[in-house]
Amino acid sequence: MSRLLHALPPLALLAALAALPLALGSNPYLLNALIVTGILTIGAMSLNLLLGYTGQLSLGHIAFFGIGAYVSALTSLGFDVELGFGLRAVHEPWPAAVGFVLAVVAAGACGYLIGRLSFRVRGAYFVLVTISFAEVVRLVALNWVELTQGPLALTNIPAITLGLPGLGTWTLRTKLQNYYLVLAVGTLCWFVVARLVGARFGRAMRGLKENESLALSVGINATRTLTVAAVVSAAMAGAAGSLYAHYLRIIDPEVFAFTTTVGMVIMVVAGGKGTLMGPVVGGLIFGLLPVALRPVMAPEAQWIVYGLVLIVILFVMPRGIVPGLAGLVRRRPARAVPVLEASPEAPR
Amino acid sequence: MDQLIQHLVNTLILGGTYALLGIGLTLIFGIMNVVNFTHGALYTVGAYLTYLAVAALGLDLFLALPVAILGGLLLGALIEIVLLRPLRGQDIDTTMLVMIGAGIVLQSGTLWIFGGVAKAVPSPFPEAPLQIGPASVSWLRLFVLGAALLLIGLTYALINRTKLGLAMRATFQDADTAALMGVNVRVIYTATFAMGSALAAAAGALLGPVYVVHPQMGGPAELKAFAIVILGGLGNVTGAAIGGFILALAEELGAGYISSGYRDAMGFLIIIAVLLYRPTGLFAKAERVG
Amino acid sequence: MLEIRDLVCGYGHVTALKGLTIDVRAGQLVALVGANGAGKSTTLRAISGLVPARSGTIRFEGRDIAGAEPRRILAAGIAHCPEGRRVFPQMSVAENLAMGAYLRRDRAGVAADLARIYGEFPRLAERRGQAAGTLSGGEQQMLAIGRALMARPKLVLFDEPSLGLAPNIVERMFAVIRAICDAGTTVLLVEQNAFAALELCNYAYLLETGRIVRAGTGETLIADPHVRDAYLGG
Amino acid sequence: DTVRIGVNEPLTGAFAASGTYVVNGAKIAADEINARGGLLGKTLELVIEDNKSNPTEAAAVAEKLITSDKTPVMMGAWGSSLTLAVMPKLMDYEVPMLVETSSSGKITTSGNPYVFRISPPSALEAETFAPMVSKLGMKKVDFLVLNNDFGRGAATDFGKMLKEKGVQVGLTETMDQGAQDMSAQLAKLKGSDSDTIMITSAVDQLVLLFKQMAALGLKKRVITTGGSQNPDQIIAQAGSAAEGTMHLTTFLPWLPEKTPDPKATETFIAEWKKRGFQFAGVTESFRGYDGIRAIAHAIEKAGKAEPAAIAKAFWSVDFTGLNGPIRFAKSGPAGKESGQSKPDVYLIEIKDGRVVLPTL
Amino acid sequence: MSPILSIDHVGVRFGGLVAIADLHFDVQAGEIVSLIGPNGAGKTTAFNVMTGFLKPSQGEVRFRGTSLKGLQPHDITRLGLARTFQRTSVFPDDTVFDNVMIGLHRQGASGGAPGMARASLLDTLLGRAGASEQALRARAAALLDWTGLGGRAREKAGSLAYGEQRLVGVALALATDPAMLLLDEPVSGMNASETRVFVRLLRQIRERGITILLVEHDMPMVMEVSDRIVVLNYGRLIAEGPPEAIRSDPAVIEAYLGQGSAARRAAAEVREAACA
Ligand SMILES: Nc1ncnc2c1ncn2[C@@H]1O[C@H](COP(=O)(O)OP(=O)(O)OP(=O)(O)O)[C@@H](O)[C@H]1O
Ligand SMILES: Nc1ncnc2c1ncn2[C@@H]1O[C@H](COP(=O)(O)OP(=O)(O)OP(=O)(O)O)[C@@H](O)[C@H]1O
Ligand SMILES: [Mg+2]
Ligand SMILES: [Mg+2]
Repeated sequence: MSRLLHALPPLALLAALAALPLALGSNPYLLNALIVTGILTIGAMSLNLLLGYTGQLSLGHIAFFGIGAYVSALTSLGFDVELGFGLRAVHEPWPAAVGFVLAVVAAGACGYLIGRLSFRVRGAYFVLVTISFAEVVRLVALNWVELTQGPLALTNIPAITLGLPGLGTWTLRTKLQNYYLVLAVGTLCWFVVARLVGARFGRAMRGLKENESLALSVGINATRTLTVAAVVSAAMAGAAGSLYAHYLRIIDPEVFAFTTTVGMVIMVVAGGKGTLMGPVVGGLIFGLLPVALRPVMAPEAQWIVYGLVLIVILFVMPRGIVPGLAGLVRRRPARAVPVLEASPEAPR
Repeated sequence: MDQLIQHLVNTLILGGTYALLGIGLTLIFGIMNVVNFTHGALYTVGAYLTYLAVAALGLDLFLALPVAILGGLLLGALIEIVLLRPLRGQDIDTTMLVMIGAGIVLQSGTLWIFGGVAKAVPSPFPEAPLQIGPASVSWLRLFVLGAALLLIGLTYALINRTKLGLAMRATFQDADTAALMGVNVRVIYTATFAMGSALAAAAGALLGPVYVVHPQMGGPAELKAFAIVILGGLGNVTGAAIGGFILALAEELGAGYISSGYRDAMGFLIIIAVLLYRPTGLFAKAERVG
Repeated sequence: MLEIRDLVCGYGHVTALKGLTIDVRAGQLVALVGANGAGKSTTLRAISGLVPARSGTIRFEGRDIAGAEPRRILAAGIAHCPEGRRVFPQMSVAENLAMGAYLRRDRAGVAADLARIYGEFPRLAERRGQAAGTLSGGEQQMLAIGRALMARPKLVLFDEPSLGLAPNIVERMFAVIRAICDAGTTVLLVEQNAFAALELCNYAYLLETGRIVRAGTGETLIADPHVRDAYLGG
Repeated sequence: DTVRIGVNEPLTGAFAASGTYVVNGAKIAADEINARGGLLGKTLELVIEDNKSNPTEAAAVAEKLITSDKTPVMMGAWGSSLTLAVMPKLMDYEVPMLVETSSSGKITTSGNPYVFRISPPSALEAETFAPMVSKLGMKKVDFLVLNNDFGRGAATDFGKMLKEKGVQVGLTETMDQGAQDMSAQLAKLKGSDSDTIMITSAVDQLVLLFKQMAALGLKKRVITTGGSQNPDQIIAQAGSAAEGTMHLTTFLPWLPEKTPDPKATETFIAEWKKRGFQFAGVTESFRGYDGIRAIAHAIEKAGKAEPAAIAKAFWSVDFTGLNGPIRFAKSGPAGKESGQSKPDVYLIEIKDGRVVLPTL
Repeated sequence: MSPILSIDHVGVRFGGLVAIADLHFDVQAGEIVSLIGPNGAGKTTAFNVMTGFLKPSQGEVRFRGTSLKGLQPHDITRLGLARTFQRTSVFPDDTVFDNVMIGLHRQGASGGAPGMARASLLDTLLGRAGASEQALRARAAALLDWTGLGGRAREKAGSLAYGEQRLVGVALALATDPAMLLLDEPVSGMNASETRVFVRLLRQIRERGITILLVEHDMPMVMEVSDRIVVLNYGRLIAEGPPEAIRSDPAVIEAYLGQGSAARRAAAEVREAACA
């Protein structure tokens, strides 16, 4: 029963999101905004796994997103690069769906690397390692022109094609198709996070976050736990990056921009870190806020309002929107407690 | 050889610049434990204030500096009282986000007021550089180096040698207990943030004439400042200064002898390497469990 | 000297003190004993201004200090050695002691007090330069006691000062407390080591769930069967 | 009733200054056209949107302009990566766009028939510069370029041209967009044996570079490319450090009489000043002005404000812009060619704090 | 019989400071041994070495015959050696019940208690961990009842009073299903009657076959429960033996017990206990 109650809000949200395009009458501009917001929200969900549940802030999270985007794009475009020592790497284009899988794997592998590091560095130092990692990856994407085209951007990235051998294929060209693809991937990621944080593994993460020495002393393996969290988180970010590349059909090293990570952090913390709903609610609000502001005011003013909205939300609900609202809902029955307290004695 | 000497001289000069960026953040991030995303914006504000003082009020650069520093101090105090004080005791990520919001507002505000076209602040120093053997250095940048070292020294002394510094450190380690010792905790909070902000503005004011002044100038500066402060060990003023010089050296030699495209990457690779070797920064303090 | 009347305070929806009344006379050593969670620490926190009073009054030397800021209360002459040591972990032993004398301006007096504390706790003298956070538990406790004494208060509040101290140091510490009291400083002592506290004090209060249930001299309370059962281990 | 043109420019973010200049130039053109009675008997309306200097936003803005605002033609999007991000949308919706600033070769060679460009790609700029190389007596050249499509493209295309002319090419150093301290790169260039440094960057960084070169005592011939130099701002901000530097520009506002359409240049500059803008901005804003004028010509020729008709009509646009004839030549794969106009390119020099044409 | 834990010539330095110098002693399975000594003698440091939080500068620790050299704290816990901390140490933002659930971490993994299914990451993702989750909850509830925290299960651990938080720490250590328990000042902050209750718990723990090494300054309690006492001063072992011998050892009295009431009372208590 209580399980059902818990499942209700996300299910309602999913239903609403699934029905939204019908309501919008497929306005392409709004659909476009929703798709991009959705992709970034998946990024935010992945960041939440690290920030919200292990307490480690990755300010270089965009690295995984960008790596996913590049791996996926290069897999589906093919490349031919000189590796030095007379070696060449030549790759013929593969279907975009394979690119998606490789993006998830490659980003996850990078997450493993960073996760191993996080065994040694925590807190601010972890933040710096992640920032540095993202900057290094960005500079490689920028400077390894032969592979990535550097700042000249990878263009003509094909759309994702779904299909099974023998059953024919289906290319996702329209916005509506892409919207549902993003929604599907997002739902899957939600599921993965929900499963992970709900059980033993989630308790291990919480333990490490609240009191690391004590967590170690009850047998929690910090390296393993943080690494698994980092791998899953990075893989999800890589999936989002792949969706981004195939939806936008062009990527350049700008995908590694620091501001995008900051945007994801805003989605997570303002929405409510360490909650499942938080990044989704935060993602929708801060993804769509610029769309709402665009027609009503000057460009500079839009940014100012964006910043002010952020500040106001945190003043009203310092722990984020979702915990804030949950607190409001819960507070009402709590007031009734003294009355209830008196009654149990009566029957006896 | 001549090129190496020039690189080393550049390192000294650039290191001074970086150290200057770092020390303001050391106070706020390293000691107060507020992830200060307004640092870049305050740096920008400092630069614009000098520009205004010199271009609009016709002040001399040396007179404009105190104006900018005072401006930074007041703005910092305002931010602390309005934005941070009500959120005292909240999660560090919450205050970080509020600082991100404030940073966005400040930066867009400067763009709105001053427009996107860069401004130049004239320098009172001779254009012809000082020649040191095969290397040359601009006078202005020597002045900046000197000012940076002075500010580092003053900040160090303030934190480690004065009663105010003692109270600051105590407050951010345990505010309740510091209050029990008689510290006016609220004043310390505001003063520390204001001082850190004044130092950020000072950096902008000093570097405005060296570079050009524009609304975006804070972004890269902020990222570097964070790197420098963490590299040096949180809350450690000398560490931050040394971190600045190390970063400068890595960048100079990286650009000079490896590849200018990877100039910034060199700095970040050094940071990763250092943190692998010393997971809590170069000059971290001892900790214990149990 | 200190009069508390009908004090009520708490945390969020927990009410820790439910109408507390105690008196501390000048020059006396008063003990406050009670079970875990009875509200002893809360009482001390309320006196020194860390927890706001919801109702009731706290008067010190005739002036109402309820609701004043901690530093004003310290300036009035009340020092507080908090529960759980609460040393400043990244500051050295010497700096921690300097913080104790934060409001004092008489350099000579401070230097003399410092020498006295180093004399009482030679361990601290040995470790002047060590970061307080790396001290052992007992060493930190000594530091917390020394720091409270550095303020040279009129009234000092000790919250479980014997916690984690070796038996011989506990003895020394109680002797020090007795000595400063004899020298004219008033003491309000909270102790789990109820027997020792009751032996030492001039007057004692027994606190249970936020209310005073017994008061009297140390001997009276030691003799009280209720106290013996519940707090002295029979 | 109006004819709408979408304008997709960076008004905030890294390129805010330039984007704003271009938009202001565009507004002058629109007002001028409306003062003359508008287009097809209707008022011309610019729908201006900020792409925040961000490619994703640039694509979103294109989406909005095309689908919500129903603009049949657009101008944009300043930087090459911004323009490249918009281009798939042009294909999807079959709406033409006039590209006023971007210089990447890819824009007109990737087979997008909805792109019409009036700014010169670096290959074209290099081609125009080629005859001057021997006159300048260049022997060996180093490059210092922005690490983006703009800078790297210039280094490649100019390098190729110089090698063909028998000039040696030495170092190619890069700097990040937004980087403020280039002393490491400059120290390296100081140590090289080249006689000329060719620099490609935007004006803010050029100011810094000239100041830092002076500080390092680096004295070599400097030629900048790319058309975003804004010599007046350089003179004002770099002072004597800019003395003797040469710049390849696409507009000659200092010497209106030497421009292809002196009268138009003078009226444009007069109107610019009348609106209270700094003279320094005209080297950027004229592109917005010419861009809107070119689009207006296409709409007139099309006879209706519909994307397909305008796209077709672009091929017959032919008038003299502020920096030369605007006429689109076919570029890129057969059947899907983009349009590329060939503007004039001038070499200017800064002498005694003024812009002059060097005597070669 | 081979010892369950042996400390083999262990030394620890912090810079120039010698916190432990050549410490050498064994604990036999089933014993309650106390490690006492003045403040700063190195007791907590010794615990930190035994549980992998500190690497000794010299010597090694063996547990059930396995050298602990190079093992991480969580590895050591898995071998069956658990500890509590001197400072109160709980997961403050979680309920007492969830604290214990976190403590049962190892039990949810492979090789848990009999009858408990292995819950791998894959099982977690597929939602197949449900059965073992049920079993864990039952164990947590049982453990809380045993330690007397049953009534506080729904409280946030961080808002409990001091003494109760210390009990939570013990419950957490017990949750790891240890063969040996290291307790660092478990009754500090408890009054005499609360200490009595705790001693009862301690005996029950021992009855379950768990060996105990205790650090404590409460002499009556130490004298009452210990089979054997090891005394440390300035990082060196100065005495070792049964409580009666330690109580009257002049070196121990000089360095640690003192001549005062506490020691006298301790002696009296032991005499009483002996009579009873
Ligand atoms: N920060 C807090 N938040 C919520 N409740 C608290 C807090 N601090 C104390 N309490 C509650 O207030 C009551 C009184 O606590 P207090 O610390 O005063 O007890 P005490 O007598 O000092 O106990 P102990 O002997 O354990 O130190 C307890 O029920 C405790 O749970
Ligand atoms: N990380 C550290 N850095 C420097 N010195 C340390 C460190 N950890 C412990 N020490 C010192 O080592 C000595 C032993 O400390 P330890 O905590 O083991 O003492 P203890 O026997 O547990 O004392 P107590 O009974 O007071 O808890 C102390 O003097 C302490 O100051
Ligand atoms: Mg207490
Ligand atoms: Mg200890």
